[in-house]
Amino acid sequence: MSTKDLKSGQNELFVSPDGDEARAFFREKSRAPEPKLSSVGEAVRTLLDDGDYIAIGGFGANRIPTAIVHEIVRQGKKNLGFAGHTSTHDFQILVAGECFDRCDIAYIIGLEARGLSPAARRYMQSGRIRVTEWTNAALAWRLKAAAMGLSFIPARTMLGTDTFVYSAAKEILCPFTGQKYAALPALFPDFAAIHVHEADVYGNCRVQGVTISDQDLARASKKVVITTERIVPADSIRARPKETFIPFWCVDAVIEVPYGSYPGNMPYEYFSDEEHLRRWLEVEKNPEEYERFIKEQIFDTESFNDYLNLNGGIENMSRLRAKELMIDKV
Amino acid sequence: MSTKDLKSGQNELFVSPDGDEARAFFREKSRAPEPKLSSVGEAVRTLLDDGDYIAIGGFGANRIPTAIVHEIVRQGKKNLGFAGHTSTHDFQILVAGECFDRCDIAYIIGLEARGLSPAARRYMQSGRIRVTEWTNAALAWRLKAAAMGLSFIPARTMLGTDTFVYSAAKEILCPFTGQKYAALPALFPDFAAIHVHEADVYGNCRVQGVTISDQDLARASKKVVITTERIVPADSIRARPKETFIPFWCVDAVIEVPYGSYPGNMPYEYFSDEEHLRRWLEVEKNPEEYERFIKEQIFDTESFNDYLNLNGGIENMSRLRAKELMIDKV
Amino acid sequence: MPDYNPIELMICVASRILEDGATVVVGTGAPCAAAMLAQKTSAENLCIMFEAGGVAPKLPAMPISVGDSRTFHKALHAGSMPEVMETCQRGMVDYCFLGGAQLDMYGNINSTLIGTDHRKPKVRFPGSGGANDLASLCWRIISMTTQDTKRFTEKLDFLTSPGYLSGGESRYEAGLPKGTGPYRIVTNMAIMGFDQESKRMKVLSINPGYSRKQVQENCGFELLWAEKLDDTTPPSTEELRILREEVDPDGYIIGR
Amino acid sequence: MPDYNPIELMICVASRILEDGATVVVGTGAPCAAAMLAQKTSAENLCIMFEAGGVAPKLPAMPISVGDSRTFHKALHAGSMPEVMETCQRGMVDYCFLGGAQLDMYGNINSTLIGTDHRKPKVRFPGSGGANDLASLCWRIISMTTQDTKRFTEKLDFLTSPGYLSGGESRYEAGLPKGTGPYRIVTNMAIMGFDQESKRMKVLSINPGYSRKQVQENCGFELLWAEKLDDTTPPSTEELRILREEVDPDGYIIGR
Repeated sequence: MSTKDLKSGQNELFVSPDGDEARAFFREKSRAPEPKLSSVGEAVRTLLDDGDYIAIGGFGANRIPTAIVHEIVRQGKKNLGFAGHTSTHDFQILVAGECFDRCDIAYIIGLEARGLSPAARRYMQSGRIRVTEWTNAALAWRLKAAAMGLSFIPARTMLGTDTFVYSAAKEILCPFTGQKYAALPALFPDFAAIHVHEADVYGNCRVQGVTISDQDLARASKKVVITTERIVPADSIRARPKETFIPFWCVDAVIEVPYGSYPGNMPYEYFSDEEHLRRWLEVEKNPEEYERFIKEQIFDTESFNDYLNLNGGIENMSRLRAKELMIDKV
Repeated sequence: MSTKDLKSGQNELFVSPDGDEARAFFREKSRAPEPKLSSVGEAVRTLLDDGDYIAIGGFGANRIPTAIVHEIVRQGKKNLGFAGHTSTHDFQILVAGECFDRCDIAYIIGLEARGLSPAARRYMQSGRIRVTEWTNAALAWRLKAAAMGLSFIPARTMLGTDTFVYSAAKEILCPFTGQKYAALPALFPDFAAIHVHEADVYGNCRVQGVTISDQDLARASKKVVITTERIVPADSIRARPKETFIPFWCVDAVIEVPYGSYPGNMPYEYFSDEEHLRRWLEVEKNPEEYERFIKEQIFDTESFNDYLNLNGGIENMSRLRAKELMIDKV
Repeated sequence: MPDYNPIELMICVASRILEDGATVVVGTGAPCAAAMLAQKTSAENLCIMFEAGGVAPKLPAMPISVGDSRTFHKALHAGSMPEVMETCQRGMVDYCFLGGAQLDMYGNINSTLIGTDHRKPKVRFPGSGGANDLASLCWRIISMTTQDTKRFTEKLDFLTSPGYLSGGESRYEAGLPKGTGPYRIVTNMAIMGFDQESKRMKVLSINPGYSRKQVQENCGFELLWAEKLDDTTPPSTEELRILREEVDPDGYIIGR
Repeated sequence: MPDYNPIELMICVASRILEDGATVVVGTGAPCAAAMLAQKTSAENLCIMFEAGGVAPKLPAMPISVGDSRTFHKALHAGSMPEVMETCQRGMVDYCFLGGAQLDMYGNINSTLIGTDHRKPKVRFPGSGGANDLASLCWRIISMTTQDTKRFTEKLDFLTSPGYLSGGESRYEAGLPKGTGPYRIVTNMAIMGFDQESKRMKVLSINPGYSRKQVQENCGFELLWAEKLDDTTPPSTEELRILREEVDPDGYIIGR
């Protein structure tokens, strides 16, 4: 196989994969262990600009930083690029705000076993959004390449398919074996928000359960906002250094947001609110009802606690906690 | 920069980096969760052949599977290839048995702040050993490439140096940025031994402290032997699934070896026996004394417990435990 | 003969494909049910994995998401997405389950869109998710799907996940790992495999109540036929009992 | 003026280079002592890292190994070797310390061998270890070493770890990250930097008790000289007190 027969995906690469450009940014990023407590409003206002490329941690409706995603909509951020990686409810919220105009797609529109979002589908069928196709592993590895400080990483995925044709990957050959690979360009998001179980004020974070791609997302992203169920003392981090999942130097802001993944699932804390998620899918069918719902749920709630209270408050949270811990049927 | 100006390291690649060859092996490897309890003698006899390429977990004199390394010497395994990655005391033991005749070098001969091993130095200056140069990160990433199922991974290390010239790496260009990289060939060892804190009989393992490269070594290697301070019930693994560091399907044999990293350090368990390590460096200066010492310490000890008893037994272990926990000066 | 519906049939048939001691990545819904049923019948030591990182859980209920708490409930390992995908890429995962809006004679799958304009499709679907990855990297792909001429189509609107691409050796020439590919398509009407040479879909077995003619009429391309065509063994009373009482007692998937 | 030995001088001088809030990868011995001293004087929030995975420990004593328990004692993170190396490759690590058997005018380092036959060297050393990686990937390389003509040599027997290679832009043309390279060489006699254009070693400051002539005579290649040559500030009483009482009370490194 000659190198001149190698194919390239024809779609747009939204973020520069250049390792030296990223290094120049990271060189200036503070690595001093200083307190980074912030608020949802301040973090989104100061760390996210219109036009930035963003990524959301967790897995769509599992361990997601809902408060930050709401705030992005509330502050009317526009023309964002979005990493549609394991995105479900987070995608749905951003669509409600029409926040992004370009999207790397691995998984969008759907909410897994719950069905598809009519509003997200309309948005993505409108022709207004610039799109590039990838896969879950491809986006995971693009983040990993960035976290490693590389501009690309090889993978044996996407080859031979239209997913490759409509991607921005390029075929390359292994210099040792001649094996064909898809070269995946590193993805350095401008901004990422990740919800965790515990963090100290410096941004050292711990999570429970599966980590999805957050270990790499936190390292690949230029600016990182952490929402956490609980702030813990730094001594607690030092007592179990092996469990530090995200080290402080990745993090720009830390915000305590109890029940912060609601209506999503938070492992060992509370299950997803399936009724609430069903309501979204229902109201999206009717544009007027949808507008009212978004206004009520996002624009008219001043704080995340307001939003929780609107949706059953502590009582509902306790119910979801019982469901998560499987003590609801005892 | 044109691709025809790209350089190649001139030295030997000891192990095929071919991903499809490795896949063919892994396809046949058992992934049934079955009990894998074994003994040191049986594991080395059945899983390691003369001529194999091996790698040792841990970091030279920290969390090393000493019993397995001794047994390789005791069974007189010969013509092995060795990954000289973060190797110190493990290297020294294998040199005592003259077990390997080819070596990928990142760090060899030395014992860090303790000084250099005269015997290891003689062995490596003899001209009898085929050698290829690498770096710590290069070997770590070669293992990572293999763990990922790739035949190579790019890196920004070794470029422009004699370390590259005497390696088996190859320069490549990033297809997106034109950036020059060292392509590192995947390293799939035939055999690896890793010492851990806790394992169940199926081979699910937990460790404490830094992990060095063992997460990748366990996944990259075709056959993996685990020695463990303690066997724990499988239920204990299921109670904390996040802490499973090596999953059972990587593992071929599990052996309970308390104090198994002696004379090395085992984090949170016991510190290294610096006197014993100093004795090695001392006796190596005198060939006759060295031979007697190796006979006494390795060939004449029938079990690892014999070896521990020869070196102070439980009393010494308790002393090292107190040192590790810093209660020795209380 | 016990009474059963098409989804129950497909789950039972698919569960029998999974042998003891194998590894399988599943999604939510019917594939997860098939794997759970296999564990409770012929493949006690089947290792179930989810792409978000869950490995060998003791599933307390059907997951709603491949990343929810249930996917690593009392699991042997709660890992990461790259870890699971890399385990697939390394050749340690035997089976995966895939579905889609369209399927062609080489087992290629479309889960991206209907239409011709990529940016403005007639109908947009979620896209690959992990499907292309699993289809590329696991040894054997299994699909469970209702069969009709719209779904089983001559030409996909978009080739999201690779089957045998254009047949023959084209899958491996594209760089995909040797020896991998679509293995079984389980429909309400039949069980298909693939011809070793041409890599075209071949009917191996016809389900109770269906004819060869019906199977072909409900397929948008020409099917090959095994020389010795089997009759699909229907779900046993015991399989149905376990499926209904233990695997999906709430009937989320089997609709009872 | 307090009394001190050459290693104490070098540690004190090196410690002042490290600014507060920076990241540094250190090995065992003098570099670790310099970083610890910096933390206790001018750089309280210096983040010390070890290549085996330890990050920001509260060091209870001098590590014997860069992977021993002390390197992650009450640390903020106990990670892995690839994680630390990737943090360097990503551009998040400011400083590293390197030593070697030979050093040339471009700050290139030999820690592999003496001789001409790679397979059968006259003297074999440990090799790169992590040195080449850190020299390639961290922003600024610092070396502490005793100065003589054998060590500071015109031509290395083996170029293990990259300084500025053959000078000028050659380091970046080789593919190494832009803006990285040797920063300071701290010897018993002087402090050197590097000329911005030629990338040759340039004396910035002479230590108490040494002359320009001695510094050149104990170097195997021609040194450049800063236009305004400084006198090295000797260790202060306070620096020495902290070094001797808190950093290395057993005198393992400073030999007291």
